[in-house]
Amino acid sequence: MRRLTYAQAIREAHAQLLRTDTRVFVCGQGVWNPWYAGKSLLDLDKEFGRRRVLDCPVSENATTGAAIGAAIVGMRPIVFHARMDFMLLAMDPIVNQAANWSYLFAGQVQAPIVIRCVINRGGEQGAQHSQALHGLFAHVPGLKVVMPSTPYDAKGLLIAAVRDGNPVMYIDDRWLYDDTGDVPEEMYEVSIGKAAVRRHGKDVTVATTSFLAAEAMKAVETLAALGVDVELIDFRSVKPWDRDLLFSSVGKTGRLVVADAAWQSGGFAAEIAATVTGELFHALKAPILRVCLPDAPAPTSAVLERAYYIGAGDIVAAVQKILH
Amino acid sequence: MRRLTYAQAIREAHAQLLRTDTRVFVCGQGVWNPWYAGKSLLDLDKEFGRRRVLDCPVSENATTGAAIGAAIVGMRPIVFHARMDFMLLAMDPIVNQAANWSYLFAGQVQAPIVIRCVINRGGEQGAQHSQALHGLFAHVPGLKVVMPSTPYDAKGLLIAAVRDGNPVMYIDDRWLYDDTGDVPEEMYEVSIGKAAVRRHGKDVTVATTSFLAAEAMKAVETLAALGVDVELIDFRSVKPWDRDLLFSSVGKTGRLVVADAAWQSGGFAAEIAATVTGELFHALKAPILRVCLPDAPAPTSAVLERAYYIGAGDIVAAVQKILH
Amino acid sequence: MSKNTSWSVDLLTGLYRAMLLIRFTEERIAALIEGGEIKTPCHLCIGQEAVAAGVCAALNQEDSIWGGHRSHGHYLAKGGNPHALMAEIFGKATGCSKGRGGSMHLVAPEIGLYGTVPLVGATIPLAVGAGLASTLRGDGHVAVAFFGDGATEEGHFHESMNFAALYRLPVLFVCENNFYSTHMALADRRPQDNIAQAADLYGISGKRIDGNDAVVVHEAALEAAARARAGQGPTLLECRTYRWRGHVGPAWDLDVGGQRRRELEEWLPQDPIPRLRWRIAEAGGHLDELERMEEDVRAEIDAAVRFARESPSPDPGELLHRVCIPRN
Amino acid sequence: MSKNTSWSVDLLTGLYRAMLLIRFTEERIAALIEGGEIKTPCHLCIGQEAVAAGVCAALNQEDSIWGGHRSHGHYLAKGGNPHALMAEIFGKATGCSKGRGGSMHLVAPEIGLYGTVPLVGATIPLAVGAGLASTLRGDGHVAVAFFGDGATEEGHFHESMNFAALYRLPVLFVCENNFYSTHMALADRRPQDNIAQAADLYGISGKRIDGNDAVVVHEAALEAAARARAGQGPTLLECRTYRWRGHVGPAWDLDVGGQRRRELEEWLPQDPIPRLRWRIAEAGGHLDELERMEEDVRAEIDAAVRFARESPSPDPGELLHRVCIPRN
Ligand SMILES: Cc1ncc(C[n+]2csc(CCOP(=O)(O)OP(=O)(O)O)c2C)c(N)n1
Ligand SMILES: Cc1ncc(C[n+]2csc(CCOP(=O)(O)OP(=O)(O)O)c2C)c(N)n1
Ligand SMILES: [Mg+2]
Ligand SMILES: [Mg+2]
Repeated sequence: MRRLTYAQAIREAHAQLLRTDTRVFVCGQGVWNPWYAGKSLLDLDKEFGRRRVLDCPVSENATTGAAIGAAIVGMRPIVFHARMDFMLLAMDPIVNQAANWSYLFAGQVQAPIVIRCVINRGGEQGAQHSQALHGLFAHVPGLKVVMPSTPYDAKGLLIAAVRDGNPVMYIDDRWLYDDTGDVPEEMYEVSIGKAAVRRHGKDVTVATTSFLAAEAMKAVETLAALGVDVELIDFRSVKPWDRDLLFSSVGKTGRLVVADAAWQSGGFAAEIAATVTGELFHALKAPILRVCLPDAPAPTSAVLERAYYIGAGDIVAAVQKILH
Repeated sequence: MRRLTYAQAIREAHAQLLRTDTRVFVCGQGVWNPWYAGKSLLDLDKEFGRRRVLDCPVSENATTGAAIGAAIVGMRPIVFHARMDFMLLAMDPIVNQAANWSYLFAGQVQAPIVIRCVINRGGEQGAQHSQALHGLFAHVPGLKVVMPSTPYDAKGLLIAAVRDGNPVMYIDDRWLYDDTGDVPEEMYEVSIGKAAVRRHGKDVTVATTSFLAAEAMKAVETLAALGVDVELIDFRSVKPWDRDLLFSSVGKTGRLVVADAAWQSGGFAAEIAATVTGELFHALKAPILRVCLPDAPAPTSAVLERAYYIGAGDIVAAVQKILH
Repeated sequence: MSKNTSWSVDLLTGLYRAMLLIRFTEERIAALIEGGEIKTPCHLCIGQEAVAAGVCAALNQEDSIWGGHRSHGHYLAKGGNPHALMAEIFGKATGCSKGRGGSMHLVAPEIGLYGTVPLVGATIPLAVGAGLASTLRGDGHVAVAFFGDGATEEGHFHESMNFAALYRLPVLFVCENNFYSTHMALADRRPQDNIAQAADLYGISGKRIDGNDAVVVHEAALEAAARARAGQGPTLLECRTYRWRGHVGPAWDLDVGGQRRRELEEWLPQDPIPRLRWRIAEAGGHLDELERMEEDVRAEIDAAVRFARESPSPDPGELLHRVCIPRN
Repeated sequence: MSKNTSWSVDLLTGLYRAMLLIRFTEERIAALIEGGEIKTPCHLCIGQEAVAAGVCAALNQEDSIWGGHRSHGHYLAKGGNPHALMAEIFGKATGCSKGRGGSMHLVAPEIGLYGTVPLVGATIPLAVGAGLASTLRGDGHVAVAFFGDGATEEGHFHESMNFAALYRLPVLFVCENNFYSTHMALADRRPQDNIAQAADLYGISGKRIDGNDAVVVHEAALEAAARARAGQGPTLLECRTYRWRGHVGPAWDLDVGGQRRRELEEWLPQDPIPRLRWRIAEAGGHLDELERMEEDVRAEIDAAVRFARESPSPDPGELLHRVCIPRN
């Protein structure tokens, strides 16, 4: 099959959506220039015009709110935030407005908006240019949250998000932009709320979000060499997340490590651990461990960044810990 | 001892802080009028002047940011938000700025700000005037979060928060304003991060936040009549929360119900359940259950509100479930 | 004072009827709150009716309007069903928001009201988005944001003005300046009494008008809507008016300070309803028809209250429905 | 052109030295990025030095300044230690933020710099708060917010202006209008080129000035600071200038559009450094002293780079320190 990078897959989803659905438009800061979006929006403005691909003033609240308003009257906008950190200025439109709109009015009106935002960290950028805030949004009823980890999912989840009819936070990660994978040319969807089993195994379940799927795959290989047979689940959607798949896996293995590169306290991994311990307690053979960022902002100095971020080694260590 | 209402206790803490520390001032919307703050700020402007007790324009971002800036240069402001919902407009100053300030600059400068906000729900106010968003803030490193449930704690935690030197979210609940309790006249602190055992017991630990402490007390009585001996813990602080106390209680009872009147998914109760299951797994005799709000916005109609909110009955049911 | 003196009696009586409907509805709601039958917090717009009536009469059904916490008047003036309004305020399943929203969350998409919410100024960017949608679709619809003087202190008011001005979107920013945000007088919140001037900063049309004269408001709104439809961009209308009742509920809020009584004395005689009656007479309308109209309107409101009382409550079994909608 | 022609040679050479220090530091940083030694994203202010120099020379040590992503110049002009700046950019433990902040998070409380952060406009309300603190304490200090033209599109810019104007706080809003926000030209983001006009809306003093003339900037800042200290409230200064290098990093950003090359051709001759040299000569200063100064400054920067290179990295064992400070 044809191989694309993660960024190309995102771009292709945009292009196909713009081409096939006149309700779709893209707005936000940085959509005319690759500085922020990398190749994920490359030249869309040239292809579809600067009205449907609109680079906006430095006004996160109004831009997001305008996209939401357009959605409410029937458009299917994708509003772009080059970093999640900037989106904190748009919490009122996202959390108070978009998330509530359907419920408030008993489903008579909707806000079918896709809020696309990028986790863009590392490279000595520091605390305000590194945040992975999906945990905040996963707490809010009315929002769906997806985090693709492969080019295939990046394309399919964006298409599904735009067609979903509810507000969807589509969160991609700059660390993945150059990863390549098989991507069909035609439009297709990856169902929101469905996880993927990346490897079948019987000893322990490792469940991940975003770029940690690839790190976990490395961990799996290390562990396999040590005779540990890991079942690897990539959530893809963090709200709603795939209970059936996770429960059946943990029901089999009895052991769970959740890896999520966000702050540990009150993050997405906590919800997984809490739900499993509440509903699948008797299947558990060992403590559920979380592999997350420490409860600290991101530092800049590369030396500190190395100590701060997590990867395959941390997953291996956690698995070994609950096996022994 | 002298009895005060919860609102009076908050007011007294403000008055004593204003009286004894020239660095303290109060700002925010609704501080000159009891409409929003009830009696919790009553006539402070008359007593301390309208410069130190400043009712502000409808500008949550700038008001919160200004309070944070004043804190950074050495003041000890208390910025007031009449509802947590409005505070979503101030997420950038709170989450990006105040929370990070100490870490970013390696502790050379601080933002010793108290961000006081009220959970004000029920009464058919609906989705945007009801939110309990402490879970969002408890996810963010650099913020402390307290939620007093008694007049004693309301006073002592506010004083501790102002003196703490770090950004503290002080979250009170309108449903508690008329509750009365013993409150010493002198200034005193309740340590941030310390929970309180409201009742000793041996069969099951029930741990609560905010107004659910009182609901849990009713539940305890019902359960006692059924022969169940509950240990009741009131967190008071949700970040940091009291690991030692909770762990020693659960170590004894082996059973835990966490009651927190916020959305269940990814809320504070999830963090508790996840931590206990991760670190105290072998002491657990039963699943940890969460008693939380459903994952839906608050409706208005009283009929729906009754179905939405949780109380003593839900706690009783959860305890019975993990005992049988 | 309106420049154009040739308004038809039909138009004027239409405005009059809209104002009466709002006034009598609000007064009835006030009584029902006092009687304990209504619990949801209600922000009454008595005294401000001319703005809603004047603006909405300048709009087509497909033009959208967006409101805030004080939006009963906007709902009614745009043509929202009074039965569904009353039922919503009673928290009934037949309410316009099916009992989910209460007074502060009204909706009537069939007549272009896409939602009202109490976060101050929150629908301003949404209205801008509706204008953006119209521009992209080329459908000629106009979007109207109704908001108060307090909302102009929110940063997103400015962001929205800049955004709409930059892309010349068909948006009417209608500020009902009633000189208060809750208990806080304008002078305690702004260095100058100059809301309309914000338009200059964004190079758009801006006007300060008499918000208690329905005809003046209507004329300004017609002109603004025409400009918007012609691609000439947004307009900011500062409609100066006064809220008679308290910020929330039926009381008179005399506790906000000594100036309140003086202001009421000044503003009550500016009642937009008698002012319009006078104009109708001048235009050759029959005042006895207006009296018949009063009775009609009262009867309609009686029916709405009856409907609301008799309607069923929402089903708690549906509490969790429509947090998200299913994929269709 | 400055009204006052009687500036002392001392003052002028002080401004000159500040600009040189900034220029040479930035150029050195550009080279070090190209050489791969610096990794933290750096937003260079080459071409804009006159604003930082002119404003900071009008301030006392206790006056506070607040900056953004492009703040090396503000740090240096206020008197921040160049060694600690360079070490911070190198990510070293001896950096002004001890390796926690990098180029975008600078601090030097000892000289009144309480922090710079890259969230656009985020320190504007913080500066207002510092002004509020000064008013409450009656200490006569002034607070300065440095920000770009892009920041004026953020709602909190307006909220902050209103807040500071309302309470007449001693705040200088210093906008460095370099006509770009990243790749976006001003005209793509605002309907009008009129940032200074925002002052009118809030009834405060506002000026559009030549941001490439350090003396003009200095004069305006002195006047604004005097007004602020006298309780006459805030001032908005729109300093028109141009950023030579790219939005981030050392490149020239010729890819943002055809106008970029034209603009550079127009602005490079407006270089604030030779413009000030000419003034110094006019005031009777000696140009050979300026040349000696260049050497001094280069030597200082060499020393700073050496210091940064030789400094230790932060201790990963301290990664989690000071998220919160302990109670003392
Ligand atoms: C974002 C936000 N901040 C504060 C409030 C509290 N509040 C409710 S109504 C109101 C008054 C707003 O005044 P204005 O916009 O003039 O409208 P009016 O009530 O006069 O119609 C305020 C401040 C709110 N609902 N939302
Ligand atoms: C809140 C926020 N939105 C967007 C960005 C992305 N961003 C970084 S710098 C910048 C340009 C800002 O332009 P301006 O304020 O004019 O400053 P300049 O870079 O020209 O000095 C932008 C938009 C950001 N850092 N923060
Ligand atoms: Mg008002
Ligand atoms: Mg700029």
